[in-house]
Amino acid sequence: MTADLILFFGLAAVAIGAALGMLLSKNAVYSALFLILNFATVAVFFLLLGAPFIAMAQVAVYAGAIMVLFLFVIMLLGAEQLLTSHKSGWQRPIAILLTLVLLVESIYLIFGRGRLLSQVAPVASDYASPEAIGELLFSRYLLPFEVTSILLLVAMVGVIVLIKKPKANN
Amino acid sequence: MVPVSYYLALAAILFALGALGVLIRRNAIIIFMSIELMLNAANLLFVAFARSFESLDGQIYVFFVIAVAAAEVAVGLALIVTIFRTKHSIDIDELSSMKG
Amino acid sequence: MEFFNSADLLHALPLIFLMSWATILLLVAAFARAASERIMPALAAAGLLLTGYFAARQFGNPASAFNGMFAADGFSAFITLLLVLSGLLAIALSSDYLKRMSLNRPEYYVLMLFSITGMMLMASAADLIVVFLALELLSIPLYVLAAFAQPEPRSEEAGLKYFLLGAFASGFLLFGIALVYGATATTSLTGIFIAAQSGLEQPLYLLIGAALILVGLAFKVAAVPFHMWTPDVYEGSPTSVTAFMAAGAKIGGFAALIRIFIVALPSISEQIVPVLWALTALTLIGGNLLAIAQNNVKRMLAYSSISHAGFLLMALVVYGQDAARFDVVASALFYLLAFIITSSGSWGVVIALEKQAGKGLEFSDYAGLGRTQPVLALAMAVFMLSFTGVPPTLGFAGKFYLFRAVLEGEYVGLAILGMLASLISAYYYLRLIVVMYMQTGNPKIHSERWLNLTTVGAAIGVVVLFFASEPLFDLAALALLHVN
Amino acid sequence: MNYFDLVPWIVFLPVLGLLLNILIGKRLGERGSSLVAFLASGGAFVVSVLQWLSLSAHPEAHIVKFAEWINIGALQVPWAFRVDTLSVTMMLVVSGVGTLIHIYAAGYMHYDVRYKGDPAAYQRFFIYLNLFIAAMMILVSGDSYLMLFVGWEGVGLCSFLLIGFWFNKNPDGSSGMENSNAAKKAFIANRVGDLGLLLAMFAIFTLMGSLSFDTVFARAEFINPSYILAITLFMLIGVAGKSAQLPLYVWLPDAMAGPTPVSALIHAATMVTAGVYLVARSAPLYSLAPAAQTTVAVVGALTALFAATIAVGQNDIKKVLAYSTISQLGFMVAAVGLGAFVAGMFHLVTHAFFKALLFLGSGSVILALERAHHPIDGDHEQHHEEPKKGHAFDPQDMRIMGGLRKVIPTTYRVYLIGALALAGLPPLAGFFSKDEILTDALHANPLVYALLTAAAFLTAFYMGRQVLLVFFGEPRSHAAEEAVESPPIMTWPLIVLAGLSILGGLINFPGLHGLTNWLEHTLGHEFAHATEFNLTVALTSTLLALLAIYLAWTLYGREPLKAKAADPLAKRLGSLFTALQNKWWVDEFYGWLIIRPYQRFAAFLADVVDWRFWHDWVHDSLIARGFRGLAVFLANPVDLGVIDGLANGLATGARGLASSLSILQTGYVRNYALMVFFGVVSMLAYLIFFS
Amino acid sequence: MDFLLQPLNLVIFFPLLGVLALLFLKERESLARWVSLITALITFGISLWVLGLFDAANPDLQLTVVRDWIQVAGWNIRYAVGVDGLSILLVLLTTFLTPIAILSTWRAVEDRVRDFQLFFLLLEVGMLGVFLAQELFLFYIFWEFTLVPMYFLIGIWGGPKRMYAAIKFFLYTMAGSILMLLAILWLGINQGSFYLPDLIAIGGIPADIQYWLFIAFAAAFAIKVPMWPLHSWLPDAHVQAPTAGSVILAGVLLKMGTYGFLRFNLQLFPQTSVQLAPVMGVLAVIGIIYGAIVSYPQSDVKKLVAYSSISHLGFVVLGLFALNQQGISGAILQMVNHGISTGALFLIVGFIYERRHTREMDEFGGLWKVMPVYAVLTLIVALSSMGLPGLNGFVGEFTILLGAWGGGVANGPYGSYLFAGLAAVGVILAAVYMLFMFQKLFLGPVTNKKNEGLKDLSARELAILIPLLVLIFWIGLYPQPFFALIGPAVAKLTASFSGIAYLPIP
Repeated sequence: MTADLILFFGLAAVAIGAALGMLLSKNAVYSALFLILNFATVAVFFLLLGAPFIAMAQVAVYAGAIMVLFLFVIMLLGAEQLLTSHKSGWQRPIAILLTLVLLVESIYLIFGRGRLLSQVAPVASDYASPEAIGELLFSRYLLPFEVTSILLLVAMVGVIVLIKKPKANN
Repeated sequence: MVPVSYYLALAAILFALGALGVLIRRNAIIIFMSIELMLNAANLLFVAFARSFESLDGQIYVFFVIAVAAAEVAVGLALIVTIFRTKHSIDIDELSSMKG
Repeated sequence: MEFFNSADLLHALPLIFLMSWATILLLVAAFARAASERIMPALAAAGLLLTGYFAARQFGNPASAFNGMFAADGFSAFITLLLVLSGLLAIALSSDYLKRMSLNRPEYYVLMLFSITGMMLMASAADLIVVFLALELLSIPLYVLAAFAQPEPRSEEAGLKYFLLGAFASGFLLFGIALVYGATATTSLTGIFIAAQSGLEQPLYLLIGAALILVGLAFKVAAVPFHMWTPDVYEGSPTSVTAFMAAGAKIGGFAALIRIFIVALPSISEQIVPVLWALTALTLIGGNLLAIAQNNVKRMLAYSSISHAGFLLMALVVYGQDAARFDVVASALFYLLAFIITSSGSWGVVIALEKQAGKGLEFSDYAGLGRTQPVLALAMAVFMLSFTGVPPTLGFAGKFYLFRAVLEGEYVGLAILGMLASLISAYYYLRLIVVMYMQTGNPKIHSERWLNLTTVGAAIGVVVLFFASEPLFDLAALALLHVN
Repeated sequence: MNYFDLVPWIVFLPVLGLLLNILIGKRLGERGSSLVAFLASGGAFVVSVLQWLSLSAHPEAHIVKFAEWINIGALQVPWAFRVDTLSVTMMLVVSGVGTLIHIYAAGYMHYDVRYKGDPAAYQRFFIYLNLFIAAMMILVSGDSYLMLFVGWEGVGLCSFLLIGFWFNKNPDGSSGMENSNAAKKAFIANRVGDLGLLLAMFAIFTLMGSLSFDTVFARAEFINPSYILAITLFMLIGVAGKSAQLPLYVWLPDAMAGPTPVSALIHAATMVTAGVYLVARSAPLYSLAPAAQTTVAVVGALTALFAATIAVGQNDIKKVLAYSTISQLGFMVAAVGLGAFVAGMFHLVTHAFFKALLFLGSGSVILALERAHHPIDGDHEQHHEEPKKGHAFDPQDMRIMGGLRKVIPTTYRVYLIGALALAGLPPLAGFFSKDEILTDALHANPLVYALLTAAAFLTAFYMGRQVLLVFFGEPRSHAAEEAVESPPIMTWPLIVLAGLSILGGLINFPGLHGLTNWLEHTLGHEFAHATEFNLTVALTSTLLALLAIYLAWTLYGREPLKAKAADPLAKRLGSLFTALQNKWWVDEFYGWLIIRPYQRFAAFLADVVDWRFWHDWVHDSLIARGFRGLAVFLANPVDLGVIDGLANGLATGARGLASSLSILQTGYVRNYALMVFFGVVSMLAYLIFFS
Repeated sequence: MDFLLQPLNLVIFFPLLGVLALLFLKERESLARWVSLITALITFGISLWVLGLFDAANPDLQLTVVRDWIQVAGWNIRYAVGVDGLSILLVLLTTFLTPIAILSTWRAVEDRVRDFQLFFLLLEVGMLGVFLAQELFLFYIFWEFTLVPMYFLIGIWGGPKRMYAAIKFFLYTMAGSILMLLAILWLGINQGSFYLPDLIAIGGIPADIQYWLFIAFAAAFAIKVPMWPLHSWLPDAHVQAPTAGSVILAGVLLKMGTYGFLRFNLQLFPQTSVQLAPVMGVLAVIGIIYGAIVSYPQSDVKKLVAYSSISHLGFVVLGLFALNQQGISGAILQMVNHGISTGALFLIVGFIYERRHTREMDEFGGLWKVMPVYAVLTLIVALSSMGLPGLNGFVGEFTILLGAWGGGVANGPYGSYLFAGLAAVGVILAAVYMLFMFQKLFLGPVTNKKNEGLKDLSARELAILIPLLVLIFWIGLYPQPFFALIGPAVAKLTASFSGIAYLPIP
């Protein structure tokens, strides 16, 4: 077993553990924190996979901005202790069962029927440099990029519409 | 090097856990976070594939996904806040006035 | 290097124009708020009309733009026209309704226009990542619109339900895209097609990816078993939004489905068709059976729209058959057209009867409509008959073309199933007619100019266009997909 | 000079008459409308006579085609009349006797409508009578089986109408349904017979490609005899229905519910003989199927005896005659069955005379009693209480008669002639015709002969009994004492008929063979051979008749019946007499065997199978409710049954209830997501494991 | 304009003029009746003109109008109407019965008169279209379209259970017709045309597919007829429908089913027709006897008449599948006869219902005494219905049975004369239930005081019935003009079966 693999399994264990932690925490704040841990771990994977820019974005935008927003809302609503003790009836066992089935399917797919390229060649040093990504973004991916900007604008409008109290005459 | 299959398996597990979170949690915010986990699993897959193809496209996708996630989070949290203002609860099991 | 060229702008003109127009309207809303409440519907409608004009000019001139990310062809042009039509109908239904319900905020129209741009992009997206973005672009405004009546709890509930489930479904879509990318090393539809042609290392991933993409889009078009959000969201949303959602989201979803499957995925048709078949069957049966149990007209129409998604899916089942493919697209588009007009019209009637706080929506509230409001009731009856597929209505023409395509593809079993479904559907559509004409009651309605015009116009259209279905179908048949 | 082209008028004249009466009958008054009807019928008689004259000169058959009727491919059936000796014989009988009865009825109905309290019915009666004449004429003159069938069913209809003439009464005059029941019964029993004739026609057409008599008879000999047997047996069903043979005779006694002239015309003289005519007409077919002939003969003979036994036990003056008619029809049918077509026709004619006479005579008796019971002076109507059922004054009951020969002598005389003719005493008409049948039977089939002879014996007995009960002895009621003789308009036809009953034998007098020679033109020599007079047979039957009359006299004449006394036969015969009185319980047997099972079966089919099972259960429960139930189940999987109401409570936010029912209160959004997830998992399972 | 002035187009679409006129009428009830009646009468006049133009000797389609209609993407949908011997009588029947039915609504329909008349005229358009369309697509449109006005007529103006009946009527009929639609589509796709003469000329459908197509078409028609066991909608629809609706339903709409068999099943699938004739014959005979037996114990007059329709139309189907001239001609004539007789019976029931507002037979009795004219007319109609010779019913039934005795139904493993024999039993049973009904209503003493003062028929009511009675006698006594119209076309049709040998069902 190479170092790569050891690192992979270690990080994978952390990622999965963090995900489970998020899933099982009774306190919503802990869930958020576990999720941040998970995101961070995934960011490390990005780095390992030669995606420094994305890793950076992951940490800054996802783990940073977005999750802070989550935490903020949780605190704001005082919703952290909510509802975790309730039973979910028949929903929970079925959900778990289905998830297990999905996992079995995935494993069978990935390691049984659809084994993919086992070796990955080394890449050039300028692979995934911010320049390269930026260039792609503004050439080949110009349309999606612009659409994304519109999307953010729309989201902004939406948030305003939702948060703004309706007029007094209602 | 780590085979792509391993990343695939990891992504699948994370995705499944995310989905499980949606299914078993009653807190709207945690459900929402679980969805983010699912997106994240997809991101991991993109990057892993990009690496194996030695192309950047996959990374670009992740960039877009992060942006979309941000937009979704904004709207989603706004929705949750709005509904909390009305119902003083974010238990989605309370949201069952319409059915049948 | 060249980021883009002017030809790109020209090809994407309808989209770009509408996006810009919506942005401008946003500014108008921000800076001329008082006036904008009055003129916004007109402005939005004008924008849509211009968009339609631009789109109409694109017929017969297939091209791809933005480095193959964007396809401008007859198909996208036709879809754009459909969207313009449904947008115009939605605006006509909205303007007075919003005032009546004290929801008249200009952002409504802006969000609607943005959502339409997302739908247009769905039809033009030649790359899976664009599909994903377009889906979000169409969905996010809809989430907000569904909750537009906040703090009305049902509206908020609708918004959140729609949002959570929508995001959940788009997670599957995204994972599917990732798998397709993994299998083919590309997300361009044409690229996928070429890669699949030249042989894949692991075709199974393409198949699984395609299936997950199907899930994401099937959720949007409300196919069983991914439909469960539909009735709740339709019921909770402001009715004008529901009317828009029922038409627009369906168009967008189907546009993407058709383009993705026909352009990129013909190679896996043999494996995926059983899945499509099952999905179609479930949707047809489930939608119709569930509709029978409803006592709320809004919910009944919601389930009815599910069942019509089933009919549209029938066309998709045939997508792999070379001989039938063109007829399939044309008949699906024609069916969409019929559905839009009928559906919008019927929502118009619902709006006319709706009272504050979600009242006036039960079947029993429609009792006696035939006597007190003969015109409105007649219009509703026409819509119901069109939904059922009774001649001489557009709905019948739609079904006729559709079933022909299915039979051409030699899916006799599916055709019979579809026929049975329309038989079941007759039951609940007729029930509404029964209530309107054969029970007594004294329903009050809101008589509003644009609402009346839309409803009556749609009813006339449903009948008259049946007789003139040939040119429309011709147009739909021209809406060819641009396959590189 | 011939008058063949006039033959359609035998139908048109009565139709014209009935149309006139429909349109202006009310304005014509009683006299006018009966006159119109009489002229119509009499006109038909005149035309018939003209046919006879024409035919005497040119005896071969003449076919007068009047119009196209049904014309499809090989099926070519025109409205065509056939004038030959056989049909003209029938025409003469029908229109001749018919006209006499018209005259009689003009008087009789004047009283009858008043006794039944509905003077407006007078015109209706004559409309029906004319309709009957028209239909009967079509029957006898049609050139094809199909046209014959038109008349065949037409007379059935008239029979229905006339039996049910007093549709709101019982036969005893009280309010009720019995008359209409009788009418219905007659129609349906006739229809059963008609079915046989229909089937015979289908077979004839399929085998021989035509329905016209000439073509059919010409082709018959080339057909497999077993088919011919089938055809003739089918026809026998028709004969049994129309001519009241076993087992379909049951309608005829009930048919006496009709006014008495109707009984005379339809149920004695003409319509019921249609079956005999049919067999005679189909002689070429029957001759090819000896087995069918034997069957016909045996059926006829059995009917003759069977009905005669029942006649012995009847107390109703008309019922006796009714059973007698059945019995006599049995004679005729037996005759034609034996191939003695001429003898059958001969008896048909004479029977028409004396049985019409007897019926009309009985009508005169009935009216005499009725008039004594409730006098009507002139045309002055007098209301009388409608009798209650069971306590009614029944003027037809022989037990309240007696001694009438003194009060109504004319009626008595003619009645006696008729009775003796029926009993078969020489030299009256009945003697010759019956004798000819018996002679033929003796030659052809001893069994038939024996049966018929027994029947003849009983005939003489019951007629003797009737005459003695009615006209001799002492009056057994007030009405019988004061009975009033009928007016001349009624008695004159009686006298004419009496004359015919006396002289009718001349038609085919032994040695002269007038009728034989006449019919030979139509039937051919083979089927119209002369029967020589057989002294043994004649003597046997005459002696038997005399013996029977003597027997009747010992029972009823020597010691006349007293009022309210039991019938002397009842003592002698015991339970056998009860059986006779109850007509061997055949009606009851049919009720038990056919009618009630059919009613129950129909009700079962309609209520249970069609409605409750097919309509309610299969459609409403299984299909409709099933769909709806399934739909409701799909829509509210957790809200079924009792829980339904509770779940509605949840929606209104009843928290306490909600938490106690938390097991049901699953998060719906998550349910939906679970459904989505389930869809994904199963889809992937299919694709990964099965594709 | 030229297109619209084609005789057949004129006859189909003229009632739409009346509809238009009615649309502009507001609340003028009496006027609405007159507009509708006059429209229907003019339509009848036009149909007589068509009859005048019709060449009886010509066995083919006549007065055809064929126009291209929808020609996209390889489609070849045409507008094609035409008339031949198979349909001319039914067209006349429709135009003849419609004004009569309208006249019967004068008193019976007081509520929303204008709408009623409007639907009625629309119904006429649909029915005429069905009988005249010679193109499958067009035919289907008219076929389905007739459902709508009838649905409203039953549902709005019907009896207490009208909604149930209306929906049931609609769903049952639709259930059959959707299968037919599939078969039509199959033909259009694989034979390249929807135009009937083309399809007949092309032929060559493989036997096994013919078999399925036959069944698909037959499903639609058998439900409409209705043939046993698909009849369960009929008693509901009839009992609940308003009188005029029942008249048209029984008189014309049911004929659409039998006409469908004649026009499409027999012409398009001759091989299968021969093959399945015995099966159809069995169903027809069961229907005849079943309908007759079930009619007998009914207590509601209208229901009795409704069930009798099942029996009568069984005869028609039997005649059609006799596949010979007598059977088919008789069947066509019997369609007309049933339209007249049963239409008249429903009218008669309607008259009494208007007077007493009940149809329970036990409520009546002895009506002859009270309403003699009514009684006599009823008797004539009842006799016609039970097939008394000299009246119309007999001619039809007799020729049908004659044809069936040795006809196509007797082919194959069932081969025998049983079909006609058993069907003839239906004739007896018809007498049983009809006489039973007549007796219950008219004979016996007047037992119910409420019946004592009933008025006899009015002049209007007589005017409604007398045309029907004239036809009853005319067809009964002199049907040759009618057979002459039918004959050549039927001869041509039956000739197409001559070369076909019976093959057992696979």
